[in-house]
Amino acid sequence: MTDWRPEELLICRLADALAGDRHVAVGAASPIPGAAALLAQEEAPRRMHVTVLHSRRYNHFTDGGRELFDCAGQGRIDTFFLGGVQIDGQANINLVGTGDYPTLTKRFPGSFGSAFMYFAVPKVILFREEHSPRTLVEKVDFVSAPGCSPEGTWRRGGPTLLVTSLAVFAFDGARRRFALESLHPGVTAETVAERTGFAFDRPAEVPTTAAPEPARLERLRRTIAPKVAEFYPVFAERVFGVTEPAA
Amino acid sequence: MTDWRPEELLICRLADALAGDRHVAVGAASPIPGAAALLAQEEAPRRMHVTVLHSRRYNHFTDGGRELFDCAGQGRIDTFFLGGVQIDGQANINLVGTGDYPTLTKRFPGSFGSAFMYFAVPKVILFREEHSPRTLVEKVDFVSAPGCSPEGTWRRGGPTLLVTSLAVFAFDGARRRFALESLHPGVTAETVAERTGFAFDRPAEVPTTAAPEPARLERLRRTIAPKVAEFYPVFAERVFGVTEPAA
Amino acid sequence: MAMTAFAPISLEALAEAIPDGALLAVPPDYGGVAMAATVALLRRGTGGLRLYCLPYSTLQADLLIGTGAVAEVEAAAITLGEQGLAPRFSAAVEGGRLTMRDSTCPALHAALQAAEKGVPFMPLRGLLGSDILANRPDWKVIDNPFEAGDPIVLLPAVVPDVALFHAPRADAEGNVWIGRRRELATLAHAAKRTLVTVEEVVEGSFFESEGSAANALPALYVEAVAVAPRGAWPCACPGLYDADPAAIGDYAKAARDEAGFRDYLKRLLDGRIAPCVLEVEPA
Amino acid sequence: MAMTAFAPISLEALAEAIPDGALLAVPPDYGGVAMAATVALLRRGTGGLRLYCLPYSTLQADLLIGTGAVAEVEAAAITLGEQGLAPRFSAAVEGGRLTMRDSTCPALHAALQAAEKGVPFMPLRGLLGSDILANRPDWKVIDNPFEAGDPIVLLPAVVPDVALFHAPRADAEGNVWIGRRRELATLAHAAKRTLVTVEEVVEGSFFESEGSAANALPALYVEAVAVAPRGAWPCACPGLYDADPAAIGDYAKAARDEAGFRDYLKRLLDGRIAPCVLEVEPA
Repeated sequence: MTDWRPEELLICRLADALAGDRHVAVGAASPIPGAAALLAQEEAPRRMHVTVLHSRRYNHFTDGGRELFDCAGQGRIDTFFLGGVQIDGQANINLVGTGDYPTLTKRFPGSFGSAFMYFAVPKVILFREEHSPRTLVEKVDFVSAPGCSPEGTWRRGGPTLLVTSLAVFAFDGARRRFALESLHPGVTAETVAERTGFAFDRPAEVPTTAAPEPARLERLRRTIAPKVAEFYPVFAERVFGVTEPAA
Repeated sequence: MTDWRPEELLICRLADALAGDRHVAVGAASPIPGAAALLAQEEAPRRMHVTVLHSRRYNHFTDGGRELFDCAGQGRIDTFFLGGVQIDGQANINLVGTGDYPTLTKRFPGSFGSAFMYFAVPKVILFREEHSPRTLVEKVDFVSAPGCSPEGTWRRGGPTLLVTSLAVFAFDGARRRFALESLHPGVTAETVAERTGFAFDRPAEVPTTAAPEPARLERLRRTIAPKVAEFYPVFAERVFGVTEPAA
Repeated sequence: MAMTAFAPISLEALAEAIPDGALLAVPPDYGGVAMAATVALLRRGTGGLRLYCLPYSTLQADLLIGTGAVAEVEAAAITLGEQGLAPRFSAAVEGGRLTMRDSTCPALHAALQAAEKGVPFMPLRGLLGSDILANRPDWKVIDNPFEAGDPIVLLPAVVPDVALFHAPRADAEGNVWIGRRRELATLAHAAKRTLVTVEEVVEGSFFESEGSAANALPALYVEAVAVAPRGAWPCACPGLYDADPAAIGDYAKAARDEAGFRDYLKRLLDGRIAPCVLEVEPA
Repeated sequence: MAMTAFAPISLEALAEAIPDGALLAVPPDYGGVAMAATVALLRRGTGGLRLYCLPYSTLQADLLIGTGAVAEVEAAAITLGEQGLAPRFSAAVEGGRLTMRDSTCPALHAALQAAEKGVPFMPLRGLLGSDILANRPDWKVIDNPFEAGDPIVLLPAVVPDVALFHAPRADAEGNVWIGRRRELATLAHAAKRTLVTVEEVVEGSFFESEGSAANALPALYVEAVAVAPRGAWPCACPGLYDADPAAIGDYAKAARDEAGFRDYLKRLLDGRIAPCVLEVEPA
């Protein structure tokens, strides 16, 4: 029995990945990345900017909907989060649907800004809680944004990590391949292998994702949770039991 | 002896040229065109927008210094005014200086937005009070903006009129040539010919520029002058004796 | 007398001003969606619309698509956000009844900025190797003329026939308060005609102080304004009211299938679904 | 504790942060010229500056050029406006001591917008057949890839090393009030580093209300802020004070020749020419 919730583990792991960033941006419908960014900001030794698009308080853009993309184009966003209906072994992501384009079998909303952000932001963290052969596939049905690009293509960065409810993978852009980096407490490598539709590198010994330290959990629950309640009230109440946003 | 000032004649003549416009824009340091635009607005049978860049009250742009040019690029400005250190017989204008570029003999400020506005705005009125062989030349020393363009060049319009302290010329884009349209009261065609450095068409009978009607002068002095006093106080006082801007 | 006066028109007249087949540009849910005007448009009856979403749409697009009024959509996404997938959109695409021109947010912004600046195209980074690009024959990849061996995408300018959005207020001169929703300025700059609904028309001019002037879209860009209190409901009106997730949830539930959608639509057009008289069907 | 605090620096430290040889981008006289910072820069001593004027400059450029601190200017004009020609600029060009990259207003805006969007170039209409274009080997004319036989100019993106301007106020988080002077936002977005002087630093955050948020440049784009009351004088501070034509006229008169300029400069650097202690030499 643990004294932390799975969401808290994910938030802490994602926050670790943001250390040293000057500006982290989080898109819509991302409570866990949003909380991670605010936690990393709280723990940063120097000033760190956090933009949570879905928030009024943590969104200081004043140049309209294009500013996120312009800001990334300028190289002012160090880390961004992307997800996917499907993510494949080459880190291609699909937000459009499954089946044959254009009619598809199942149509999803669409690519949003991924086809640009994946190129413009140095570190992109892929985050998808559902870890199944349906979401982590060998090859996506539609490339909303490619994980890798040929030489000569303008690209500042790309995928660095894939974080799911079961494990953390690191992406090696040169080899175009994921490697299992850590297993969340209680998860076996066999479970991950079964539930992953793409091939990946697997070290002999896979470490366990570090459990959140008590002081950090305290910080998350006391200081960050009320902030998250401003923009994701339902999430904040469910995970942290917080009903009042920070003043 | 006339009961109007030369500036009032020019304002009324320029206002006539704006009839039917939906939006007239006036650049910096242009009190006479500015007054003409406001007079035309006052007399328009339908809503007419006037943008006087130099004014706070008659400038409703909110997208920064680029908005004048974007607005023209969209085709939303019907008439704009340009001047020139030199204007030549093909309606080329020079705002950069005289002599050989780049060191020049006499350097003037620069081209401002002319190299774009001359192409983007359907009607451009050239306005230069000084009418002399020094200002109206056969060929400009530097083309800040060309009066004519070859076939296939994107161009919405160009020069239509040249108004000076002596006369009004109409420009024929197809023939690339000015024609004397009217002489201000008291000015002879010979004087204009002497003081014009470029060749132009001259009808056998040159009409006289219409003197302002009394009712119109009244309107200009009572209603428009106080508006002009907001953005060109020195001009308004000198020409109209108005010292208090409109409330 | 100077003709600078401005008079709002009715919601019905505003809906009349949107022709069938128009390329209709609309903002996202956070930007002020003209929902009351959309209902007026549906009441009038419309068809063949081509929606241009800056950069995505929620309820507005799904509703218009569900009625069959939309021939084509260009967007980065159509979604009901936390209320789930946009059901009529998904069904129309899967049924082959809707041409979806998949795009990406910055491309939708940039193509309007090209129109705003009066240039025929804008370059955009990224996109190379995506199936978005592969399915957009109207976009071009060129070699960057300033650096050999550097491919880059060019997007043609998009000039919407009509831009339609909702804003908190207009002033007595017809200037529209858009606040920091600057994409609405680009929308209006780019479109041939801009139609706006507002919560209210206030006295005076936003240009009386610099602090309020910075919030204004000048009347110059606005063809007509209609007053529609709670006119963005159940979407948000930036700075005034948030979205109404329960009302959007009601739609999401009803629109799961064609019959439920038809029933919802009838009630909506009958005025039985509205900000102040929200009917909730028993579950 | 979260490190979101912000502390203004001194005017001297701000001037130190502008390296010799920098591509320094500045706004026009109506946009908030950092005159106090310019004086601090001249006191420190600087050289080799490349000025990028958005889109023109008045006193600031003429002063910097007069001291010999400027190697190159890119602008649509350098002028003292109603106070006449910019005398040190004209003399430097005529004497072959200054490289003037003549441009036109929308080109200066567009090249920064390219940098703002992270694209390598922007197209611009017009310019064809002008001697501006003929003297800009760094610009390219291509055939519009979307329509054969339609030549169009491409401008390479310009990324200034430093953007420097003056604004009415900053808030406690370091956000800067720019009002409707949106070119300042583009300037800051495009530049590698942005240095700002303000009249004052106020309590709270501009983001506490949407109405004031629309006036703000987010702290994200601002490297440092220094407080300089009347810091734009004798140019205008938009929304707070107008330009001081008499003071600019004094400069215009003094700077007619080199000796007069040197004398003016000495008095300026000695603090004898300043907003509150304006010395007027007997004619």
